[in-house]
Amino acid sequence: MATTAHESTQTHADVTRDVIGTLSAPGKGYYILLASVSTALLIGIITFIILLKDGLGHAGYNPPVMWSVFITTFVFWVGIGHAGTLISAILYLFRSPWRTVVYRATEAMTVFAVMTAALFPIVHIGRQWIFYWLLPYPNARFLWPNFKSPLVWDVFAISTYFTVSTTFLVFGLIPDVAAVRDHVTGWRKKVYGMLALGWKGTDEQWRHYSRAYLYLAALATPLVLSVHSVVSWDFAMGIIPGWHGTIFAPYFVAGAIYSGVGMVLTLLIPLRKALKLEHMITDYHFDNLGKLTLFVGCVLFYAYGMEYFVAWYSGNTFEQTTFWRRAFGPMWWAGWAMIINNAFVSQLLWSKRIRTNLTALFVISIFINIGMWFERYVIIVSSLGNDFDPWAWGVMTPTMYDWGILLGSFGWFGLWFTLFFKHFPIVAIQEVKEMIPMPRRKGAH
Amino acid sequence: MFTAVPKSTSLFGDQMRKLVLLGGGALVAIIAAVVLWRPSSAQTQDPVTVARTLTAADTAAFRGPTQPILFRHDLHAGQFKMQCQYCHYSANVSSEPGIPSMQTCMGCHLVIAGTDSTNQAEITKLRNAWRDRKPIEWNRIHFLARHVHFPHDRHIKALGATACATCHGDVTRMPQVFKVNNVTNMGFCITCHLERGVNRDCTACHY
Amino acid sequence: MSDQTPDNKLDRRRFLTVVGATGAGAAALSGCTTDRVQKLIPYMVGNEDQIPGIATYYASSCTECAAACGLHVRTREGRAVKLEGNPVHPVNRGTICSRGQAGLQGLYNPDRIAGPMARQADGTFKQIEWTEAITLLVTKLKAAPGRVAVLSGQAPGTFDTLLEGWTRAQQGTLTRWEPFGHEPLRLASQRVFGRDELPLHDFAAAKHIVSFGADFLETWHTPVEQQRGFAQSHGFTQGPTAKTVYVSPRMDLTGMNADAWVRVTPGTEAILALTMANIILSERNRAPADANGLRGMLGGYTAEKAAQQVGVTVDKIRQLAREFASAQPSLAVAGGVGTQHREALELCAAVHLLNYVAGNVGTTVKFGAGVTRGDGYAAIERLFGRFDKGEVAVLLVHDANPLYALPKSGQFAERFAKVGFKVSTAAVMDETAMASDLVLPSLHPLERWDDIRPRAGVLGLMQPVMEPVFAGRHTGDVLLQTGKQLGGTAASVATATDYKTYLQNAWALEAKRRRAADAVQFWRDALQRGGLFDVASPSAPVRLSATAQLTKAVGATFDGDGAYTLIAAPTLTMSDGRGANRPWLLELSDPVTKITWWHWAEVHPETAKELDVREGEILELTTPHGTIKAPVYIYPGIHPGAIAVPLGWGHTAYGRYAQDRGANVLDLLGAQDGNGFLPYQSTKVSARPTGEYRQVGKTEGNNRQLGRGIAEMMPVEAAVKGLSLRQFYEQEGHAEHEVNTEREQGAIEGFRESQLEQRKRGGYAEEHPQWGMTVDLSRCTGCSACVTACYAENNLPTVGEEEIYRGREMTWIRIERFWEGGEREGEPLEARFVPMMCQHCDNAPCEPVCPVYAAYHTVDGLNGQVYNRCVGTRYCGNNCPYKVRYFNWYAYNKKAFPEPLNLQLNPDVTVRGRGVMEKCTMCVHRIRGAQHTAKLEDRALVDGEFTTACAQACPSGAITFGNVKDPASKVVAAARSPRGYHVFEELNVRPAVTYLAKVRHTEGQS
Amino acid sequence: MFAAAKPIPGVLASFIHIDGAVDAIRGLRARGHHDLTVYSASPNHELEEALEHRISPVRLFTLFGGITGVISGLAMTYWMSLDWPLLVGGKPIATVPPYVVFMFELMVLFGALCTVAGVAILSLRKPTTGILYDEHFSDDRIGIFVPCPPDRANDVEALLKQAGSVEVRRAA
Repeated sequence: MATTAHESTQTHADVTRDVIGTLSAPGKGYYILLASVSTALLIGIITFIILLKDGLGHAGYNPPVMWSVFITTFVFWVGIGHAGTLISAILYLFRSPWRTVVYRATEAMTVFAVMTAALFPIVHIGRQWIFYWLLPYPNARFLWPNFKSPLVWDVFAISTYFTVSTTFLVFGLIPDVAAVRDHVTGWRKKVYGMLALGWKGTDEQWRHYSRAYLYLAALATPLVLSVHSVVSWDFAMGIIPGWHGTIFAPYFVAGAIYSGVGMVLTLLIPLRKALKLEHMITDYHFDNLGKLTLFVGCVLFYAYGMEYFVAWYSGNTFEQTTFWRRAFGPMWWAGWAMIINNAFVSQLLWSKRIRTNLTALFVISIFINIGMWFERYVIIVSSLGNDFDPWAWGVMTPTMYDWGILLGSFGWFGLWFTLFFKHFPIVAIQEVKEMIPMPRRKGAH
Repeated sequence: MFTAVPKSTSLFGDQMRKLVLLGGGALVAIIAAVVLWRPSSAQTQDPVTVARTLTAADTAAFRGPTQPILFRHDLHAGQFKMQCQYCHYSANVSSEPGIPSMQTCMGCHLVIAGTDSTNQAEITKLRNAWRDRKPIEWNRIHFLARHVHFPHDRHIKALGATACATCHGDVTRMPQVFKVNNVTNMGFCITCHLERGVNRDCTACHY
Repeated sequence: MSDQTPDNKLDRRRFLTVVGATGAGAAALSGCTTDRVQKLIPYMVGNEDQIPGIATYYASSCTECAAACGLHVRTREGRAVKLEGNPVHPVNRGTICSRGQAGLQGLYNPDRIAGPMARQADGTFKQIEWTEAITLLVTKLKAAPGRVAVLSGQAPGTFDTLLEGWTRAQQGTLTRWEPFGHEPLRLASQRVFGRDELPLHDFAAAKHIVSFGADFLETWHTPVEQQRGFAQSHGFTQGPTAKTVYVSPRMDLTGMNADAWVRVTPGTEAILALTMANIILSERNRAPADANGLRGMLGGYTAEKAAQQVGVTVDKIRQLAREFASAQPSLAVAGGVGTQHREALELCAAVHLLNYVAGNVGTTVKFGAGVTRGDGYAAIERLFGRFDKGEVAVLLVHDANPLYALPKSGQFAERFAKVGFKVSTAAVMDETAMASDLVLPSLHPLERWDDIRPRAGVLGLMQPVMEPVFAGRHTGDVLLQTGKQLGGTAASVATATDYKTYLQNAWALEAKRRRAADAVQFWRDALQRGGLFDVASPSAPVRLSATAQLTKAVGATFDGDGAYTLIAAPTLTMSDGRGANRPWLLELSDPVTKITWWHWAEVHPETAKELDVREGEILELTTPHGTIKAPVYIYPGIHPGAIAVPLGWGHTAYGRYAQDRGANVLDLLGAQDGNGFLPYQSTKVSARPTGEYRQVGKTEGNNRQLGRGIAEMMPVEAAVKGLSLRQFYEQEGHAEHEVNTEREQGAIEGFRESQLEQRKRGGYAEEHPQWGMTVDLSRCTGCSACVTACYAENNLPTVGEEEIYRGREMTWIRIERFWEGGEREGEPLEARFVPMMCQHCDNAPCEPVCPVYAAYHTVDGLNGQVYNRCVGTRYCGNNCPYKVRYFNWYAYNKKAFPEPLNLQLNPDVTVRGRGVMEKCTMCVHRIRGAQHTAKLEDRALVDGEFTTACAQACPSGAITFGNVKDPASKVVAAARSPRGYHVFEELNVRPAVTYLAKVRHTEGQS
Repeated sequence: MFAAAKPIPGVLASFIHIDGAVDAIRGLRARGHHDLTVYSASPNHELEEALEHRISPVRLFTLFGGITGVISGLAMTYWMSLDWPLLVGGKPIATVPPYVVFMFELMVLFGALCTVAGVAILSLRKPTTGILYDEHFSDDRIGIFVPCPPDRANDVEALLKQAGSVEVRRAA
C-alpha cells in the first residue's frame, strides 16, 4: 500500500481526536457563513414564489430559446455531484490512497449538489404544481409517462443517483458516527447514539460492512457515468444543431467531473484552513486533485475541438452556422468564456508549483466553476438561439429572476454543506485509520 | 474505566426483524397497488323515493344541493313520464343539453298550479319569476372542465334516448337531482370507453 | 382625460342573456383549469334560431372599408364569434381580409360608450338618457333652420337616402367623405372619359399588370376582390403567369408581389405612364382610332427625356411599354394613396390613356358601376369654409373622423370648434367625438339593420346578429325620431316609425321594381343570401373626351426643402386609421416591415449610412407643416431619396388601444387642396437623428434564408415546362440546398417501412383519414388574412409590444418574409412569403420528447397538443425545427380579453391558461365537429365540406386542406404538383404540409 | 423500547498492539473458543485472517436486487406503453432501446437498497446486545470478548494477559 509521510507520524488516537475536534462549538465566522447562505436561499425562495404566481415570463426566455438559465444551473449542479462519487467510489475500487482523506467531503458535496439539481426541473416547468405527472403513478386518467422522453429518463436517473449516493454517504458515516458517539457526552451522545444504529465495530459487523461497501462502490461507479450521460441525452436526443452530437455523453461526463473537482477544490481549500486539518489534507492531496483536474481538462479540450471539427467536417449548413455563431455570433463572449476558462486555464496545472500552490489552485477552481456554468449556458442558449428556421432566430438575455434563482441554488447547497461539516466528521475516521498500521510488540512483520 | 454503550435502536441488532418485515410488506403492497389499481367504475346507488305530496320539511331530507325552486324530476320525468328532451331540448341535436327557457316551464304552469300547498308554493315562485322577467339561477350539479368537449348528441345517438341515466343516474326517482357519478373524473369517461371499446384518442375530447 | 372617458360597464343582465344557457359562453374566460360556472341561467324566452352548442350563421356586409364585402357571421349562444366571407357575394366570394375580420373587435371593443354623452359646462362629458339626448338635438335643430350641416362617411344605400332627405328637410348640406376616396382616379375618369366614377379592374383577365403605385393588395379600391383576381392571373396553374410590374418609389406589399419593381423618382410616375403610352402609340397601333388624336399631345414624352426625370434606363422604359402592349389584355392601374402627390390626377389620367391606347378599356378596365367614394376633399374644404363663415350652427358627423384623418396644418380642429353645436354618432370616443357637444353612439353594423350599395349590381344587407353589446342606438332611428319631433318636411321624410320598417319599405319598392311576386319572400331570400347580387358587373362603352388632351406631366412639386421626399404610406393593417383600436390588427405584424404595435420610419440602407442611424434610433422628421418622431426601420425597398412613414397611427383619442400609439404622419402634411384631393405625397422632409432609441417590435429574426430552401422559387419558364424543384436546380447547375441523396433516402424509407408494423397498436391499427395541407406560394401574397383568421378561430391572445420584443407572439400561423438579392446595387430585390404553421410531421420531433404525452400523434395524422396534460417543460418547443410552438409565459388569456372582448372567444376551442404549450391544431375542433355531424347523419365525410380557418379566409385561395388518403381530394391533387416540396426535407420529419414553389418572371428585372 | 438484554457471562480484554490481539485470538481458538467477538476501530485483515472469516454472503442480496431491478424496469416500461398506446415521433409504440435506461437505473437502485438490507438482515445472526463494549474500541484499541462460564474465566484471563492485553474485565 502506497503510504506517505504524514500517516506514520499519526496514531489512531490522533486521528480520532483531530477529526472529532472539528465538531467542537462553532465560532463567529461559522455563523456569518450560515447567515449569508441562508440569505441567498431566501432570495431564491422569494424569486420562485413570484415565478409561481405570475408565470415564467419574468425570466429572460426569448423564443426560440425556451430553456435557459434554469436548465443551465440544473446541469451545472448535477455535474458538480459527479466528482464526489468519482472520488469516493471509482477511486475506492482503484484503491487510490489519496482519496481517503478527502472523499467524505466530496461525497457530502455530491449529495447536496444533487439535492440542489433535483429542485430545478420543478422550478423550470410551466405548471410547477403538477410536476409529479412525470412520475409513473396510478391515476384517475389511466395515463403513464412517456418512457421515450429523455426527461423521464432524467427523473429516474436523478432520483436513483440521489438515493444511491445518499445511501453511500450514510452507510460510510455509520462507524464514524459511532466513534463520535463514544467521544462526546450528554445529549449529543444520545443523538449520535441513535444515528450510529448500534454500531460497535465487531468483527462480524466489519465483515458484512466492508463487503457491502465494496458492492455499493461497484454499483455507484457505472451510475455516476450513466447519470450525466442521461443528462447529456436531454440535449443529444434533440435535433437542434449543437445538441445533436454523438460525443455528448462522454463529453458531458468529462465536463461534470471537471466541474466537480473544481468545486471540491473551491470547498476544500478554505475548509482545510477553517477546520485546521492541514496535517491531514496536505499538498499531496491537492497535487493529486490538480492532476485529476488537468486530465479531465484535457479531455474537455479535446471534446471542444471535436465539436467544431465535426461541425465543419459534417458539411451540414445548420451545424456550421450554429458553431460559427457560437464563436462569432451575438453570444461570442459566452462562447469564449467557456473555452478559455475550461480548456486553457486547466493547462496551467501542468506545473507542479501551481498544483501545490493553494492560492493559485483556488483561483483556478473559481475559473473552472464559472467556465463550466458558461459551458452549459452556451450549449443550451446559443444552440437554441439560431437553429433551423432563420426567421425565428432570437437572442435571450437573463433577467434578475434568472440570477435570483441561481443565487438561491447556491444558498440551498451552501446551507446543507455548512450544517454538515459542523455536525459530522468531514474526514473518514475509520478509513484513515485503516491506512495507519497499528502498533506492534515485536518489530514490524 | 470501562463504560457501557447507551442502548439505541440497533440496525445491526435484534430490533431488525420487525423493520425488515415492515419494509418488505410495504414494498410488496406498493408494487401490487401500481399493477392492480383501477378506480372503481361508476355505481348508481338507489336514490330515495318520496311521496308525490310532501311538506316543506321533507325537502331538507333530499340529497344534492337545494335549488331556488324545488323542481321535482321524480314527478315530471318519473310519474308524468315526460321525455328528458322535452325540457333539455338540444340534448339529442347538439353537444350542449340546453336547459329549458322560462317560457317552456310556463307553457304548462300557466294552467297547472299544483295539487298541494308545497307544490303550489314552488310554482308560485316560478310564476313570480316569469312576471318579474327574472330568470331563475339554477345551481349547477354536473360539471365538465372547460378543456373537455362532451357532445351529448353523439352519446345519445350511440346509447339511445334513455342513455341519460348512464351518467346522470335515474333522475325519475330523484325529487331533487344530485350527482351520482363523478363525471368530472376522466376515469369515469375512460372506463366506459374501454368497456365499449370506442375511441380513446386524446383529441376526441380535448381540443 | 379620464374624467371624460365614459364609464362603459357591460350591463350584467344583458351579458347573461347574451351568454345564454350554458357554461360554454363563459368558457371563454378560463384556461386549462377545472374552475366552474356555478349557476345556470336560462333564457326567459327560447330563441328558436339559437341552439346552444350549435353555431348559427347570419349573412351581413362588411363596413371596414368601402369595398363592402359580404359576411357570414358565426354566432354561438347568441353572440358573434367570427366573421367569415359570404361565398355567394360577388366582391369577396367567401374570403375576407384581416381588417374585415377585425370588425368583430369593433363590435366588442371595450371602449365603446354605453349611451349618449353630453358635454357639460365644465367641458367634461356626462352620460344622459336617450330621450333627453334626442330632445336636446331637436331643440338645437329647431333653433338652426338652414344652418345645419351633415358630414357622413361614404356608405351609399338606404340610410344615405334617409340622411339626404333629412338634411334637405333642414335646408342643410350633406357632405359625404372618405379619407381614402381615390378622388384623383375619379377626376381623371371624368377628364379622360367624361365619367364621374371609379372604374373597376379585372385583374383575373389581365395577362400583364403594371401598377403605378396603386397598392391593389392593401388599401386601394377593393383589395380582396383584386387579390382574388391577381391570384388567378399571377398565380401559377399551367400556362405562363401575368407578369406584374410595380412602379413606385416604395415597394409595398403589392410591390413585393410584383415580378419587377421599378424604383422611380418620387412624383414622376405620370411621365413614365405617358411615355409608355407614347411608345405604344407610335410603335404598334392596336389602339382605337380616336386615340390617334393623342399623338400630338403624347409626342413630347420620349423615352430619352423620361429616362432622366424618372430615373430609369431608356431600354427599361421601352421594354415596359412593349411588354405592356404585347400582352393582351394588359392592365395598368394608378391612384394609390401612397403615390397621391400633386400630379396624382395627371398620373391617373395618363394611366387611363395608357390603358386606352393598349386597348384595355372595356376589357380589363370597366366603367359603369357607378363607384364614387364620396364628394372628395374639395367638399371638405367647402364645408369647413362654411364653418369659418359661421354658416353652420348644428353639425352632425356620422361614420367619419375628420379631426384625425385631416392634416393638423389645416387648422381643422379650430375651424371645427367654430360650429355652435356638434353632434357625433361615434360608438367609441374618437377625436371628433371628443370635440363634439353631443355623442349619440350608433350601433355596430353587426347589431343593426342596414344595407349598402358599393356598386351597381351589388346591394348588401346587414342585420342584427345579436343583442346590442352596448346601449347604442341606430342613427337611422335617431333621424326618424328627430324627424317626427321636428315636424314639417322632416316629418314627411320620416316615413316609418323605426329604421327597420323604413329599410323594409325601401326593399319592398326594390321588390316591386324587380317584379318580385312576394315582397316578404323577396326580403327573406335577400336576407339569407346577404343581399341582391346581379351576376354580370355592368360595363359601359367609353370614348375619349376632348378634355383628355389636357393631360400633361412634368413631375410633382413638393413643399419645403428637406433632403428627402416624405411618403405617407397606407398600410394593410391600419388603413386610414380606423383599425387602430383593434388589438388583432395592432399585433398583426405589418406585411412589409413585420413591425407590430408602433409606427416607424422606413429608411433606405444608403440613407441610413448617410444619416448614420441604426434600426430603432428615433428620427425627428420635420416638414414646413410640422414635426414628428419615429423609430428607424432600415428598408431596402424604398427610394434612397425618400422616407416613408405609415398612415393610421398616432390617435389622440379612440380608446385605450389606439390612443397615443405612435405619431400621426398627417401632422407633417400640408392641407392645401391638390385640386380635388388631399396630396399625401406632397412635402420634402428633413431627418435629424435624435440619438434616442426605441426598439421596433418586429417579429422577424433573420430575414435571409441562408440557402436553407424554406421559400423556394422557380422561374416561370421552368414551371411551364413542369420541372420539379430538383430537376430545375440540376438544370441550373448549382445544387439545390442540401437534402439527402437518393441512397440515403432509400435507407431512411427502408427503415421506416420496417418500423411501420410496430406502430399499429390500439387506435393506430384502424383505418383513419390522414389530414394534410398544401400552400401555393405562387398565390400567397403575404396579406396575413390567415393570421387574423387564426387569431379569431383559435382564441389566440394578443401579448402586447413588450412581449413581442422577447419574441413571444402567439401566432399559430405566421407569415415569414424572406429577402432575396437586393444586396448589391442593380441586383433586384425579391421578397418571398412563407406562411409557417405546425407542419404536423409524421415523424414529429416534438412528440417523443414530451414526458407526459401532451404532444403526441393522433390516429388521423395530426400532431395533437393536449393543453390540460401539458406540464410546460417546453422541450417540444425547442425540438421543433419550424419553431411553431408557442408557450404561455404569462396568463395571457387573462390580459388579452377585457370584457366584453371575451365574448368574441370561440367556445369550441379551449382557452389556454398559463404555463402550457400551444400551436396550430389544423383546426381539430372543425375536424371533430364535421366528424360528429357526419356520424349523426350516418355518412362519410365529404372532401371540402369543411376547411381550416386560414384556408377559408385566404383571398388568393393559396391554402388547400383535406384528407390525403382520399385520392379524389383537392389537397392530393394540389400536392401532386411538381412544384411541391417540404421545408427542411432533409430532416426526415415527413411534414403533412406541402409547399408549392413560388413562380416568378425573373428575366429583365430592373 | 429497548429492553436491556441480560449480560452474557464472559471476559472482555483490550489490546493496544495488533499482533498481541492476533496471538490472543489464535490461542483462544486453539482452546476451542470459537464464539469470539472482536472489536476494532477499522477493518483489519490480520484479525480477519486470525478469525478465519468466510466472505460475507451480502453479495447475494446485491445480485438479487440487481436482477429484480432489470426485470421490473423492462416490465414497467413495456406494460405501461401498451396500457394506453400513444404514437410519438413515428416510433414503435413499445420498444426496448429507450427502456434500457430504466432497466439500468432500477438495477442500480434495487441493487444498492438490497445490499443495505442485506447487511441489516445478516447482522441479525449475531446480535451484539448484552456483550460488553468499551468506547476505546472506536478509538485506538482492539477488544476481544470471550463468552465463557465463570469457572473457565480464569485461564481465559490468563491467556489474554499473557498475549499482552492492557485491560481485562469479566462479565457475570
